[in-house]
Amino acid sequence: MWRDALLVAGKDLRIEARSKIALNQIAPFALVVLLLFAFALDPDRGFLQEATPGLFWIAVLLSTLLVVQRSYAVESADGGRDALRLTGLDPAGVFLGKAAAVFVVLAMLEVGLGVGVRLMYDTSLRGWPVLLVATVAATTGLVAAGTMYGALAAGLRVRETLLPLLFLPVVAPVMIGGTRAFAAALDGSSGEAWRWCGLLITFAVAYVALGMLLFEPLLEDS
Amino acid sequence: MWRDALLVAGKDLRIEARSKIALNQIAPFALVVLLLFAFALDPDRGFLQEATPGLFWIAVLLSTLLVVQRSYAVESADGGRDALRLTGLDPAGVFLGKAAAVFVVLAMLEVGLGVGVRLMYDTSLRGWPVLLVATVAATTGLVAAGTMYGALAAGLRVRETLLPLLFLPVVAPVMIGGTRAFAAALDGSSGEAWRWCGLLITFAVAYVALGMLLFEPLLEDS
Amino acid sequence: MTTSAQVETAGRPTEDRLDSTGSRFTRVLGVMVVLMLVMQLALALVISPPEVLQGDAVRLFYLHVPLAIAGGYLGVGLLAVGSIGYLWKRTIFWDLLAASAGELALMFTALTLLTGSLWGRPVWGTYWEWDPRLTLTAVLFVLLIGYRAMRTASTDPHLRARRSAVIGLLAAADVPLIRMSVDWWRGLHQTATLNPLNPSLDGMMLFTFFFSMVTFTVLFVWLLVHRFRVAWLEEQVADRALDEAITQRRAEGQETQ
Amino acid sequence: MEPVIHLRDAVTVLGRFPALAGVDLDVARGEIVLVAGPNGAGKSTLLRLCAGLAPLAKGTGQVLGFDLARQRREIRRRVGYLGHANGLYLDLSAEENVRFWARSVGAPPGDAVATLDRLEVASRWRGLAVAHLSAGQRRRTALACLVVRRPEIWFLDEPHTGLDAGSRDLLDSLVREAVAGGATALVASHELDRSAALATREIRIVGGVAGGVPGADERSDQPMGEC
Amino acid sequence: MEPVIHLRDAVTVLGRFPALAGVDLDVARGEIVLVAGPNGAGKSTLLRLCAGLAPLAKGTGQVLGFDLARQRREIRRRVGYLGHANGLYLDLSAEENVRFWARSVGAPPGDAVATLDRLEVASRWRGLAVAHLSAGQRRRTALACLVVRRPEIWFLDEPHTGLDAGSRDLLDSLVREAVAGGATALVASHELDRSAALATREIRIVGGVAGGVPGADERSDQPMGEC
Ligand code: HEM
Ligand SMILES: Nc1ncnc2c1ncn2[C@@H]1O[C@H](COP(=O)(O)OP(=O)(O)OP(=O)(O)O)[C@@H](O)[C@H]1O
Ligand SMILES: Nc1ncnc2c1ncn2[C@@H]1O[C@H](COP(=O)(O)OP(=O)(O)OP(=O)(O)O)[C@@H](O)[C@H]1O
Ligand SMILES: [Mg+2]
Ligand SMILES: [Mg+2]
Repeated sequence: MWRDALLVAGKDLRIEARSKIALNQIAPFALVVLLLFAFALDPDRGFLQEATPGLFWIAVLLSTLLVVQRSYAVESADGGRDALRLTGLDPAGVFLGKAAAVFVVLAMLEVGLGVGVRLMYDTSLRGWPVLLVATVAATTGLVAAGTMYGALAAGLRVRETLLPLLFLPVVAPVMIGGTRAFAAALDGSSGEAWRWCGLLITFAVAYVALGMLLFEPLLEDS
Repeated sequence: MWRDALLVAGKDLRIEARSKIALNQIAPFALVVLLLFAFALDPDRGFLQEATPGLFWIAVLLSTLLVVQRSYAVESADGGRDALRLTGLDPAGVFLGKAAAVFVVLAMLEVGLGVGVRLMYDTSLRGWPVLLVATVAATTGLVAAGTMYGALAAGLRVRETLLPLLFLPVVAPVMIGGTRAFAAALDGSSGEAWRWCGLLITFAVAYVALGMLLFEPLLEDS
Repeated sequence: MTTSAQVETAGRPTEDRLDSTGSRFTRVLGVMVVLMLVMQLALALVISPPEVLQGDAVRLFYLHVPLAIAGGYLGVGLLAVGSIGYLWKRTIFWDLLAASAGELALMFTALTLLTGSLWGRPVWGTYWEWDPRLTLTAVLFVLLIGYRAMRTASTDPHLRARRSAVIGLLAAADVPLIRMSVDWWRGLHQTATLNPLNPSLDGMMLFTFFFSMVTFTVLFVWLLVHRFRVAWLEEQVADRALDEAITQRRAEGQETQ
Repeated sequence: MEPVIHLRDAVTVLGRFPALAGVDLDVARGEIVLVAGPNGAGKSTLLRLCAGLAPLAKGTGQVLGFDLARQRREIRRRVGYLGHANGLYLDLSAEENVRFWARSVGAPPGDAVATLDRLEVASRWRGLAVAHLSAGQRRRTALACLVVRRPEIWFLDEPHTGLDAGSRDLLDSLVREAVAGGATALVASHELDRSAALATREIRIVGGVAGGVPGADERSDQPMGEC
Repeated sequence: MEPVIHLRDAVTVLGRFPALAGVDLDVARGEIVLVAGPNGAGKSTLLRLCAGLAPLAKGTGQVLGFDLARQRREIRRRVGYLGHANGLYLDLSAEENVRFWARSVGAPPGDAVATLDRLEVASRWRGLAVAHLSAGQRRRTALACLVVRRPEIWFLDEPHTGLDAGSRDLLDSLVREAVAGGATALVASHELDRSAALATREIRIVGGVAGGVPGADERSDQPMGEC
């Protein structure tokens, strides 16, 4: 299983390294989202500062959507969407591999975004340990859920539209948890922040486990 | 030109009628976006009511993205992305046709979304004439820009990610204009609302004209 | 399209009668449902007293809560059961159970939202509030829409069954969250009133409430039985159409040779 | 008579690679030209260039009297091109696809049905979404989309791919008919025996340039040579 | 000896359509079976069923001793399948694609290079992203991905498509070699003459069921019949 996961993750990251989609397109996209929403939601700084965690997670969420979409687009770009099934790789391994690749890309993106937010909205980074834990947990949850729903939508002709529909409501808890944890941490109430981290970790663990269990029927089908 | 536009629009709408993507997937997606943002932005009603116009336009914007993506995905689903070029149809006609089909889908979506917003955020619809004009103008602008940028990204392997990146910054004025016009109209200051409408109409006219002019080189290229 | 009558004359014996989705049992159930609904309306609208604080608005209570519980627990619960059953046994029965339950759950959840909003207007002074339970209920609604979207996204029955089973299972996870949300987040929405020892509910109201609960549960079961049987019969018609199609398909070869 | 295709030193660059490295070609009306050559030689690129789909980087070219650099739209609306990919709309049925192409040249509605009948598109799958068709059924649909436009030049890139024996013969007779009616055809193919029987002339593309007739060495590889 | 493929009354339903309507088939180890039949007959579906890619709706089937209904993953990892589409990763080069498939079965790294050499993948395009390759070059890459896995059964769906004369011969000799080494092959094809020369047995699929050897009527449509 681990060997298969490594193989799949290596392949996906190599494709990413070749095409540099995350760097050239998704990262700028995330920044655009930050800016645009700042526009749309009243350019009144006082409020924006409060909404910063929310905006950060919205940008991450929409980027996750794109990264996942891309991750499955490469599988069926050449007409055949059988490659992964034909290899006979372990489904749990495939899940872990694809999720790991998405995680790596997303983590890099978040660092960039974090710096952007830090500069643009002038947020101070008090309580960074809890911020870090919350970020990792939330990202893991997003990635695991995204990888599963990506597989659910993959191969259907309607995937571009089905994926967001399925994915966004499910990760609503991550949105809330991430936003609240950040808000609490930035307010200095780290106790509450850790409680939200608990929710995020639960979600992440649950989805990783579900993914490893349920990926088999998803790869299975024709 | 008009004949060609009709032909293309008819084809696109027929595909939509067949696959019912807008109804089954994009409309619920727009609702999800509304919900999700409400989460992310602190469930404080006072603010939400103020942000309603912004949320409406963000939801419309993201839906436009999906509709445009879908509109070009059907062109290259079968590997060949030459069909529209090969037909030798008038580029301006193709542009108008594709834009018209997107417009129709989007208009239906906006009606649904408007009802949703009305109910969920409990907004009253004062000054509906200016709201209507603003909506039509903003939608036309979004659709025209979307159709152009969709064509730019079409056929590239990176289209899923390139389109949002190109499209979002360009329509920032529409976002601002639409939001402000709505906000002004709902506040009862219809004079200001009409001024924003002016901006929206200018944008719409400009992009429709640009599209008709520039679509030729876009279709042209190989 | 093969009508059910034609299928029957095609003469393959089954225990199911194909001309209706009812049976003796469901007809009795149906009559019961109607009677109970009439009684329930009488109880809720006329017989039971107005509440001290809410006045007549409380009457929505007898609609809202049973709908929420039948849709959320029964509907989504059966959706989860059907989904697990399918993934385990891989038979179409479980898929259809999940599909029927999911559809009804969608309907009931929509009605919960509607009655809740209507109730909220007089009681909270607003149709909608970003309260955790309300929001999560809205999320459930969207998840169920997603479930339906998947069911329409593919015509391949197996692919559809497998993928929607996974989605159904994941959607069901929202329900415990809804349950716990009032305790975790303390929003506007009522915490559990369904406490038999709760003295604040007077006798007639308590009776009306329990009667409503039973009524809506029976209504749900009745609708579910019918919805399931429609799906099941459709499946059987498709099955027979398949036999027919196989014959036709084989004949394709005969023609060309 | 003026040639319908006239290329001089035509170069096409894909990415940074000169897929066509200076092709000279003249094709007269009524010819059926077989374009042969090994994989990656530039056959598809040549067809795409002449159909106005690939850019002309250097050299000159006219097709049907129109300039390949400046009047590509005029060319495109007059020619038909069947590539490696079919380029059909997957959500529409075979019939709707053909109707779309028919209307794009303003052909009368009856033409679409006539063409489908001609191509023996069985009624079972005529109304089925193309996404559900088999490889050969799709190819036949794509062919019908080309035929219904009555193009002046037919560019066929390995047209026999996926077609069954009956359809192959049908395709050949369609091409012959069209040519008898004043059209011209360029056929890129690796099924040399079948295509050679159809063609009136053969050219060989190797390394992005056009040579003469194919060498005998390649033909002898075919089973036909053994019979 | 136990057959490597054993189907009894196998039905495969796509959407609601019985693409296979009850196929009986036994293939012994070492056979090269040509699967012939008109467009839409169910050839591709049969190959996909046996490769564990399409579902078995009714009937029974074993491949390599594994049950087609319950042990599809075991089957998939042991067989190779080349479909109408190549299913390559377009952003990776030919070499990287082959390496990926080699590693998926744990083949030694040297195998990938050896296979590429064997398939005459020229160094010019060995490192080029597959997206930039010509149709035939892609097909050869896809073939290399199959060969490098040393599958026990080769399912080839119109494998000659897009290949030039040299590659066609190479493909045939590869199949013969593999079969000599204990593999089995099923080849669906419309190029009956070439494939018949390769095959040790022919079956004909029409209307979703397997018939006997192809009728003489179809063969006579081929140019070979005329020569
Ligand atoms: C759109 C608005 C509303 C929604 C979406 C909603 C949703 C729900 C849901 C899903 C439940 C069942 C949860 C459970 O029992 O675990 C529920 C129960 C209940 N709701 Fe609402 N509700 C809304 C408005 C209201 C209003 C306005 C009131 C009254 C002031 C109310 C009072 C109750 C009560 C008393 C229960 C039973 C609680 C229990 O026994 O656990 N709801 N609601
Ligand atoms: N971006 C690129 N970079 C490098 N080489 C390229 C690029 N795009 C195309 N090529 C090369 O250009 C040639 C294109 O050839 P073309 O597709 O015309 O071949 P063909 O004769 O049709 O071959 P086949 O018989 O395989 O279809 C190929 O050799 C391909 O490798
Ligand atoms: N969803 C569907 N609805 C109806 N018919 C379908 C569906 N999916 C596939 N088919 C039919 O099933 C058959 C599939 O055949 P298959 O692809 O196996 O044919 P084939 O023998 O490989 O043909 P070809 O030679 O054209 O490749 C086709 O006739 C197709 O029309
Ligand atoms: Mg080619
Ligand atoms: Mg086939």
